Amino acid sequence: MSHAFYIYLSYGVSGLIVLALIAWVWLDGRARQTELKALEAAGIRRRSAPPASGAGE
Amino acid sequence: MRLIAEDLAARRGEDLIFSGVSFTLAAGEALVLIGRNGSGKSTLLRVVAGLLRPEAGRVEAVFGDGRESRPAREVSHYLGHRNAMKQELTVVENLTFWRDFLGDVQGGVSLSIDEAAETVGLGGITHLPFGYLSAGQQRRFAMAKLLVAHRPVWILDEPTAALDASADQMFAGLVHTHLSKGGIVIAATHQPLGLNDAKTLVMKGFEYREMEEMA
Amino acid sequence: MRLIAEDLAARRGEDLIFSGVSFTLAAGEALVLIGRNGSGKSTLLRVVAGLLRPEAGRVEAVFGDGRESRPAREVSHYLGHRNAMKQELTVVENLTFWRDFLGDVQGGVSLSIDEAAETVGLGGITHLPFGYLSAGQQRRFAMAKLLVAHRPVWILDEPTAALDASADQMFAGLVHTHLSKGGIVIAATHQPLGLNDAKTLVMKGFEYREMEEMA
Amino acid sequence: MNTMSLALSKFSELANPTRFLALTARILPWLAGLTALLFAVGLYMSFTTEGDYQQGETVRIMYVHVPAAWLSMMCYSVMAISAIGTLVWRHPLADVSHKAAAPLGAAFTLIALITGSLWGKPMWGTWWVWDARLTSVFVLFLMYLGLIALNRAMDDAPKAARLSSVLILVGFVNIPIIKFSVEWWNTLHQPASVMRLDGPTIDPEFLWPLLVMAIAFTLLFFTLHLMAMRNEIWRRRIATQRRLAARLAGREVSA
Amino acid sequence: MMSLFLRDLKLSVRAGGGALIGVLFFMTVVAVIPFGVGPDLNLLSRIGPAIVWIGALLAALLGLDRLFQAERDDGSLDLILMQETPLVLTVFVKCLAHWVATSLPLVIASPLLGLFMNMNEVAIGAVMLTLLVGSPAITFIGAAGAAVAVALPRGGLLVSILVLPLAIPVLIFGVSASYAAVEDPAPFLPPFLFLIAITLFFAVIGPLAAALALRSASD
Amino acid sequence: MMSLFLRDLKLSVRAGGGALIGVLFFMTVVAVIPFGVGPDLNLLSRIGPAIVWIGALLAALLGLDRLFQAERDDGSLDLILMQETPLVLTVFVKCLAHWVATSLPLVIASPLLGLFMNMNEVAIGAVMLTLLVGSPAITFIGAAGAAVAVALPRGGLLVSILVLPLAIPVLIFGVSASYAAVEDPAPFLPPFLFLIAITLFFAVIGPLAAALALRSASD
Ligand code: HEM
Ligand SMILES: Nc1ncnc2c1ncn2[C@@H]1O[C@H](COP(=O)(O)OP(=O)(O)OP(=O)(O)O)[C@@H](O)[C@H]1O
Ligand SMILES: Nc1ncnc2c1ncn2[C@@H]1O[C@H](COP(=O)(O)OP(=O)(O)OP(=O)(O)O)[C@@H](O)[C@H]1O
Ligand SMILES: [Mg+2]
Ligand SMILES: [Mg+2]
Repeated sequence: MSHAFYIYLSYGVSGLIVLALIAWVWLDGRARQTELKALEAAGIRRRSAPPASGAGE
Repeated sequence: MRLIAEDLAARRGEDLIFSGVSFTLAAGEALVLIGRNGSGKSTLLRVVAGLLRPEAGRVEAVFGDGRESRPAREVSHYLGHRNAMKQELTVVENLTFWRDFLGDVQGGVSLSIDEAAETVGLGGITHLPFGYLSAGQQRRFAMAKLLVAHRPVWILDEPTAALDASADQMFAGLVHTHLSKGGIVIAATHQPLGLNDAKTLVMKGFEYREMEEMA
Repeated sequence: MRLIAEDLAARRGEDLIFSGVSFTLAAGEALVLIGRNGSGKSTLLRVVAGLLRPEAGRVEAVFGDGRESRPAREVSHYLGHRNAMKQELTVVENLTFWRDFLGDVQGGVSLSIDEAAETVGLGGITHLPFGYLSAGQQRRFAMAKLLVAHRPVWILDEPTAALDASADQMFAGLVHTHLSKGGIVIAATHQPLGLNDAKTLVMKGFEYREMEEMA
Repeated sequence: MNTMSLALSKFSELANPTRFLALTARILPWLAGLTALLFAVGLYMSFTTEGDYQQGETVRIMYVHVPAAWLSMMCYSVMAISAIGTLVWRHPLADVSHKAAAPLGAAFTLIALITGSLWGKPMWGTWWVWDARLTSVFVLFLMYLGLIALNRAMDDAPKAARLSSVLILVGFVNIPIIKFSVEWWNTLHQPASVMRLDGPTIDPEFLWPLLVMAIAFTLLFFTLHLMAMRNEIWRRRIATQRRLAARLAGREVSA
Repeated sequence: MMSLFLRDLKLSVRAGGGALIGVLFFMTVVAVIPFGVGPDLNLLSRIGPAIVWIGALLAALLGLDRLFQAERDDGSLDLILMQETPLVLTVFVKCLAHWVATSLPLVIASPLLGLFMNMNEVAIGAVMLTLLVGSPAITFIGAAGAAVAVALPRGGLLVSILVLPLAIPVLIFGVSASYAAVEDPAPFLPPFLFLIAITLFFAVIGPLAAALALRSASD
Repeated sequence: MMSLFLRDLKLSVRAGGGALIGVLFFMTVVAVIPFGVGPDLNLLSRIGPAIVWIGALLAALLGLDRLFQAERDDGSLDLILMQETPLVLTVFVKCLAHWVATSLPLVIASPLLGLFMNMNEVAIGAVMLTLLVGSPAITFIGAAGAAVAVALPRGGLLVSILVLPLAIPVLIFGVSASYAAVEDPAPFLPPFLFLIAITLFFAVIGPLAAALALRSASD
């Protein structure tokens, strides 16, 4: 097999892994942010209950 | 339904722990076992629950006019010293498992898991792993297990150990409801359980005094 | 010797269970923790025993004029929900191990194993494997463990669960003897322990009410 | 209710992570931009420079393989430092740091392994040999996976962090083994030619693209690490708030 | 029954078991071997099937002995014993769950390990097939041993004497069937059929013996 | 400390059967390899030391994960953690007891296995000696893994995964010292001394790490 095959394959695989990694970190962050927003929305209602004044940061 | 024990005797290791124990409990009746440490209360309960082979005698649940009968263990809940819940699983997972695995016998109706948790006074924390709970909370959820699958007979070994005062009341309430629906309860205890019209059986180790009726 | 806890706070998982708990116990004093299930009694005991790192504050045993101090855990016995005895070994083997492993601190004197077994009222059966005993008998031998190695501070978590009435008395006697010799006892409980002149600390979960002296 | 507010003031101990979050929000765009730029330059250089007379074109694999291999070790070192932070200073950010780094390390190690075997096939004639360098890198990969598994097996975050710190530190013995394996055992693999005490012995023709790519990879690692740490902090916050909400719900019922 | 199966699966996944861990463990064992015998690829490919089988046996043994002990320790065993459903069935389901959680991942990962050990395609296929067919037998034997372990708090010795000798035939037929697939003169089918027979035999005997032991153990 | 040592010995003889299951597993491994390699006695004797070492390594894993878990389950761990005696020392003694109960039998059984593998006297002696010197290292590393396992409800496989990679250096030097004793050009002493150094190193690091893990796992 030609050397080019190995070169492109290794660049390709590395690129793929790096992109997957970036995508995973990125999507994870997005998911966490939406969860935080949802909690905040619920938290505002919760704050009206006296003991739970301002849960968390 | 009646629960009939006839002339029971049991051994632990090589020693005879008790012999000649007989009682009959009709629907709605409760029996409280008392006696000092090591007198054989837990042993008797395990015999009734079918977990220990009696040396002599038999225990049976008799239905209707007495023709049909089943081993007591199949219609009983057993709540021993250990709670039979997995530390790693959440309370909901634990209770769901027991509900599905045990199922209801005899077309009885049982509570949903949320209702059961409400009943034992711990509605909000069923999502926690069981291992994260305090001793008393664990015990309470072990009681919730009695509610999610229907069994006419409850066999309880020191059910209120580790419970606080309000939980003691809650427990007495549970038992009363169960009895009023025609259930049967046998409990071993060192503390008053708040069951007023229960029969009492005093275990005496190697001796055994006739069962007494307490009004 | 005094046991000093200053401004303790503790977390379980991520949650703050209590904070700002302070108390001082002089030789011969006892502290009883009460509170409903899940209010943090066991947690506080584990903090005092050094098994759980406090989120804030410190616990110390202070000697003499207050110059010398040691971590409380080194001068304490801890009797938790579990008995710390091996089912496979006999009672004698278990107790011998703990006596030799723990040793006496500060030149205190401890009982021999037979004496300790007599004291908890179970002289005759020390040759049995621990797993062969009833729940109450196991608990009594776990108490015997407190006697075979001297520790000035006893930390007891629901010590009388599973004990019968006579054992309750026996336990009260043990504690009184220990206190009269200048020991210190901290116990969490849901049942009256028969300690008349003990301080009481009411745990309230997230709240915490000042310690009250009960005559 | 003053204990409640005490509980809340404990929350603000997260102020430290909060400042961290603000900081990352500010530098992340720059870092990401710089990484992209360096990758562009590095990739351009690695495809335009000459091939090696001995290894032919395949030397281009080096520009990915070597930075990935370095990073696999550097990531572990970062984790080891964070582990010390966890155990000695009990810094919450340190917990987050080594937990977030483990998957990244696993990914870079995987890249090193794959590009290495893709290089090995044309150069050595085999995908895989069990020599010391290769196996120790493989062991490193397994250790990353084991740490990830350990973190997932426990849901008590601070405890998981402390325990994995202990393991990270014990496992650190593997790093010198990887680094010096080529010198201690004679193997097929190249000995170090860049990172050595007496200066690089490599041809500058290859050195430049290699260095650029190495810096690009390192920046990529730090970018991703910061992002992953941020995610982890958020995850913890969410968990805490959820639990608190559940507790309060439980109290409202029982009260 | 389904609920029991699911719970056991959940438990082994949750508590630091699970597919990933099984495979990781297996890979670690295989990675250790070349350090011992040296990087001779020919030799590796020759002992490959044996190593993969031994790894599987070890993975099955780790944790198998606690199959019922964990249930006894928290009191679940009592409730399980009281039920109307035949105990044999319950034991069988527990075995299945254990097999799915620990052995199946190994079977699935075995081709990868075969590659590491430089085995050829036929050998890899043969090992995978024999593992698939043979590993349940180990679980079933192990269940009987685990049940006896519950009965005798101080009888661990008996368990090991019981389990390993019984597992050896499985190992031997599994390994020899795998080799037969590669080496020409030896026929593949006879040892393979034998392996199937052993598994079926133990699928009946194992749970039966375990149920018997559990009943007589309870006290 | 002596009392702890004796109790642990008693326990493993009485309850776990550590010694026997280890030896049995060891024999099983050694019995299965010839199936893979075929009846080539020369080859067998060549890979003999490696196989015996690998067998011993794997056998040492069985039961190691419960080293501290059993103590946690009955509450003894709490009392052990509270004592004034340095925790490192306690862990060290527990390791020693475990080694005597499980690894020492392996060392003693190894000549028998050497004979099975057709090894000559020098090789057998060398394997036995290296095992004697090297196996404590495995126990010490394992203790660190077992301490981590305390926090996990069921440690098992995960512990082995964490432990095995660290055990590789021990294996490498143990095996190479054994080979060096037989093959002429290679000197025996350097790898052997290295093995001793590793054991000493882990005798410090292992208990330290284990003590650290136990302290941070307790709750
Ligand atoms: C899967 C197989 C391989 C693995 C796991 C691997 C691993 C590594 C590691 C960890 C390094 C960094 C070492 C250090 O900084 O000292 C490295 C560097 C290097 N590798 Fe590989 N490698 C593999 C295959 C190859 C092959 C096939 C070649 C070329 C024939 C190669 C050539 C190099 C070179 C030239 C370096 C740079 C050495 C230096 O300048 O420091 N590697 N490799
Ligand atoms: N291991 C744990 N991880 C997380 N949270 C825990 C853990 N153990 C206990 N908790 C939580 O800490 C709180 C206090 O528990 P603790 O055991 O101290 O209560 P307690 O006062 O002893 O109750 P009880 O009377 O029921 O024994 C409880 O709400 C419980 O859910
Ligand atoms: N597994 C066992 N093997 C042998 N003997 C046992 C076993 N379990 C209990 N015994 C013995 O049987 C007797 C009765 O024990 P049992 O547990 O029934 O007492 P109990 O009335 O429940 O006591 P407690 O109030 O302490 O719970 C005791 O003397 C005990 O020593
Ligand atoms: Mg009892
Ligand atoms: Mg408590």
